Amino acid sequence: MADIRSLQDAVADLVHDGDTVAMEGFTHLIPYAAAHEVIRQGITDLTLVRMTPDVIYDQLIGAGLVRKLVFSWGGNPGVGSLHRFRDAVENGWPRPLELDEHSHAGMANRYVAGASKLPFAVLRGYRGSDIPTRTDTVSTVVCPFTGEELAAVAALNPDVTVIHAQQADRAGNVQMWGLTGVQKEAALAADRVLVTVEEVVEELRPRPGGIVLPTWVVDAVSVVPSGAHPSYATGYSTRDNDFYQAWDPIARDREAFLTWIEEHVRDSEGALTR
Amino acid sequence: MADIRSLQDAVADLVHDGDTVAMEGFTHLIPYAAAHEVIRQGITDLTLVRMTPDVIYDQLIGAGLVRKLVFSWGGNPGVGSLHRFRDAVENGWPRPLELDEHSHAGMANRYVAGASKLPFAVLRGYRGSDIPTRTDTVSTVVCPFTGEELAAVAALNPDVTVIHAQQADRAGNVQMWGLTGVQKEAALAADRVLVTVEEVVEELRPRPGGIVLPTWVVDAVSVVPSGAHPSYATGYSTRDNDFYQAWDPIARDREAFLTWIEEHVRDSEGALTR
Amino acid sequence: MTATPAGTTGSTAGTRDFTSDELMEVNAARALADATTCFVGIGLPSTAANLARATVNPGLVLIYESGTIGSKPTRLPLSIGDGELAETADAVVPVPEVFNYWLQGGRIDVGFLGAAQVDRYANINTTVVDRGPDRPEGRLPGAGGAPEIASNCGKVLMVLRHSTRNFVERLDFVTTLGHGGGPGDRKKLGMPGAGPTAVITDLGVLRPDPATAELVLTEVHPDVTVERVRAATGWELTVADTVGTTEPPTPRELAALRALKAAGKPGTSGKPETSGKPGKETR
Amino acid sequence: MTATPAGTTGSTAGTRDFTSDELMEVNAARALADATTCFVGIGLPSTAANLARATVNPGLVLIYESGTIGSKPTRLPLSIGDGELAETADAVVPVPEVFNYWLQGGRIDVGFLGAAQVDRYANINTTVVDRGPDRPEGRLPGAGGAPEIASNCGKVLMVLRHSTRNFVERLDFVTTLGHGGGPGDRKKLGMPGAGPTAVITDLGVLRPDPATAELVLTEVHPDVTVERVRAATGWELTVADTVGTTEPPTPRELAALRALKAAGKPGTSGKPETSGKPGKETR
Repeated sequence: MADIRSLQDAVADLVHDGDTVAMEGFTHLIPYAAAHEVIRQGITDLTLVRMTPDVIYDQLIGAGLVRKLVFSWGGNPGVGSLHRFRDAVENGWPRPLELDEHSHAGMANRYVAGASKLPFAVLRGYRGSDIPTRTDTVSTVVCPFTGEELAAVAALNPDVTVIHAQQADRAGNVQMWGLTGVQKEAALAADRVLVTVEEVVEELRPRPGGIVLPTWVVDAVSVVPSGAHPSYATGYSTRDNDFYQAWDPIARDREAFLTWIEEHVRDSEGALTR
Repeated sequence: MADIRSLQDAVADLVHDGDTVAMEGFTHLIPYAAAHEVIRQGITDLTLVRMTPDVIYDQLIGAGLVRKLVFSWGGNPGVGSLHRFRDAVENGWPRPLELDEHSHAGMANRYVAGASKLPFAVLRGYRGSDIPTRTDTVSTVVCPFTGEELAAVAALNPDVTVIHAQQADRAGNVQMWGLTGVQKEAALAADRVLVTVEEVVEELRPRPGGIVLPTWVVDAVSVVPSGAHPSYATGYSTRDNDFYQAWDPIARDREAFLTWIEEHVRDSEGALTR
Repeated sequence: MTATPAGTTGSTAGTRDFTSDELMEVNAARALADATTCFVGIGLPSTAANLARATVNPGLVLIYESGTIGSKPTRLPLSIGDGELAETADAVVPVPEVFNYWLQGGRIDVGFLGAAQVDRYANINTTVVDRGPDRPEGRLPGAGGAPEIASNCGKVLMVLRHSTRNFVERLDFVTTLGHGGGPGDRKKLGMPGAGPTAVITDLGVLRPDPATAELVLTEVHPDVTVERVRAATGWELTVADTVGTTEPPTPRELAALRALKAAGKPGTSGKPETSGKPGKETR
Repeated sequence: MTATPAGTTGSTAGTRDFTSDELMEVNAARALADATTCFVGIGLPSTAANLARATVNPGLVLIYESGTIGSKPTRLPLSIGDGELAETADAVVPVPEVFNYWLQGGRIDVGFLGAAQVDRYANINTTVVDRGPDRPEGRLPGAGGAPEIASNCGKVLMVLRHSTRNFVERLDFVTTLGHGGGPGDRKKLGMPGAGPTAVITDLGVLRPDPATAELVLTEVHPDVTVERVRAATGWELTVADTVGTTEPPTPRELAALRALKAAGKPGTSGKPETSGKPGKETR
């Protein structure tokens, strides 16, 4: 059953040095506030998992907290490169970044296998690609009925999955709607689940496209209005595309990045209200 | 793109002698009217696929149209046996019935593989069960990462899937809600898709729990109000449990059954309005 | 999942104000006192699970294989897909998701199963019965969700009526593995859950001996003798050193059970079930 | 999926009222005239697919990997998950479902891809570039959906700017197979779709020779010479016997494209993009 508690306490309890952490959200509902709390608490040596490591992971990587990244597309959507990600991979700054790299279809199925508590998933993928030469989590299986060789991808079971949702009720049941990405799979695949929400409501009214995570699969709910900014929460906010564009020059420069993190994360209101 | 057309024409065009046909619906939204049209048209030598062959398949089997049944639980839920199914299996009346028998988890995953156009699906299932001794569509695969042996089930790709939904729009987009079972998987796994609906509406309003099948994955939509009776359509009707209980004595007796089919299906309004 | 019309057979209990079926149902509900989540088959398991919500475990999360998670029906559903199961649920998910993410995903504490035949290791047959050399196999409904429910739930409770027809020396077909051929078999097969931990009948309760995994009679209903249970069991039944006596239903339990049944059968609401009728047992 | 800021480079076209990027975009949209369904990457593919809906193919069904099926955005989305994509969609499905049931399920006619590097067999690199022995590999965004889009869609269209940096003799990494090493390679690998059928650039169009699967220049933009395309291609480019000339954008196409872009950039609505600005080309 989920406890409703402060973000600071929830992160401190559920996210530990060395953990494998998935912060999911396909453009929508990305849990930025929780990531910033991880930065403030300096939780480090993380293996981060995410289909589309965008600015949220650029920040964690640039802050030096990340040992390894498991992903399928690393960019600032519609804008360009993730410069902190590139600097870590290309130059080892501020520390080297190990990669486990997949296609989207592979990553999505790795989460599906994780949620299904299967050791692997099968897809018709990676054919003719060099990707399998750089990862040990893609292999092959042969269909026992047709003899066709198919790709097998290893299950992903994060220690912690962190997501943002629109609403929870007082019992800790969570509902999200709009683009729901791979959040259900990422949550059900994980040992521990932390959900930040826009608000707590008396009753979760079923919504079109709504996904409910019952309280008994969630460990903690933290109320963090706008906790997805600069990503967004359908029904509460729109995507701050200006921020994504403004991020590019900040992230290009190590000093500018460090200053930004200091000012906007480490010294932010979130830090002060701990 | 789906054409909106009469049930008689749609069935005649899409369902042929010898086809593998899935009529799905997990208690809810079972396409009885379409099955009755199949009986009226005498389309025969069918391989029927369904997780829970209930009274709808009892009727088709008793009518002598079915060569083989692929299923995981054959009963009249909450009432008892399917007597026509049993009579066919045990006594070959009115013709022998070949069986391909699975567990629910296996059947559900066979549809998932079918919808995914994979030749098989993987599950942790059938362990210690005699089921694999009676079917050639269960096998094993070994996880290339962990060495664990898991069950593999062959994909199901029906020639035709027939389902009932609440609504379509004029373009043939379909929406169903409530218990949606395996209908999406069964439809996407099939070569051809026929959907009966309660009504055609100007616009499909997104519903909580709603599943939309876009018109370009549907071949025909037929408007058949109460087309799921004695099953039901959430928002339109409730399950006719009395019918399910009344079916038991009818189905126990070959003559009573034949009389019922003659009176209620072959000579029914549906037949007359062809 | 097999439909099991509630009957009054199998008990010769004397004059008392509950039937042996009712005690079986109450006792099955009690076994859910500590569970968080229960995967519910229709019939007796559904009766017991809904009674548990009305008595010992109001927060019990019911999961039906039709895709409903957290159903809170106010009456006993006739089928696994009755509308009220969806309307009262916390979430309704596609059937493949129920089996893959929730059941195989290890999210369910207790699976509740019926059976046509059970053997001394709590293996289950719901597929076919051998009716002798001159007759074709008798056809049962089949596996339904049972093989994976028994494999993946934290533990399994079984509830069925006690007779030599149901409790057999040798299954005609193993649909669903309970404890296989003895301790360690589940582990060897890589089954995550503990398997059947109790078989609750209208005569008493059998539980697997931790050392042998064989079902042992540990509890009888009031007025039921050990001999009577032996006679209703198709194998040489092992009896625990101390055999407890099932607590009779409390008035509250009985009232809750009868209220559920009276509200049952949607579409014929209010019509009492043929059996399980309030009042004195007739035999 | 790589973000490719629209630029005005790559063309020395004379005085005319459209840029070479605009013609590339219009030409890419035209290639979708007959498609029912299109799997759309962000950037140039999204521009082209949305322009197709506004011009040659109003019924075109757009599928974005974020899970939207049948999106009808009124402005160009900046990211693959902009809210409008979901709000205007016929259905929003989970990401695994998009890839498994819809893409791998063979439901998509056309996949539309960009690329950082492409070779003569239309193989694609979006992973890493070799920057010489003294420098570490240059990091690109990675595969995204491309390997399975290229494998499973009925056919693949590519759209990217033409330069020797992008059109290379040898890929530094094969992220996504186009035609492998020649005809038959896709079949050998069991790939259902036909693979890349056109590479649409700001200079012209390359199409695979049916006999060799090698990309051949079949079409140039007005005012672009074959020699100029050769010079912008990192391998010895084969040229078709007859090289067509791309039809200039019609006034309607151009107006639709510019309206889409003007409405673009949600959050800064109405602000025109830096390039793709209406008016005469500046160089």
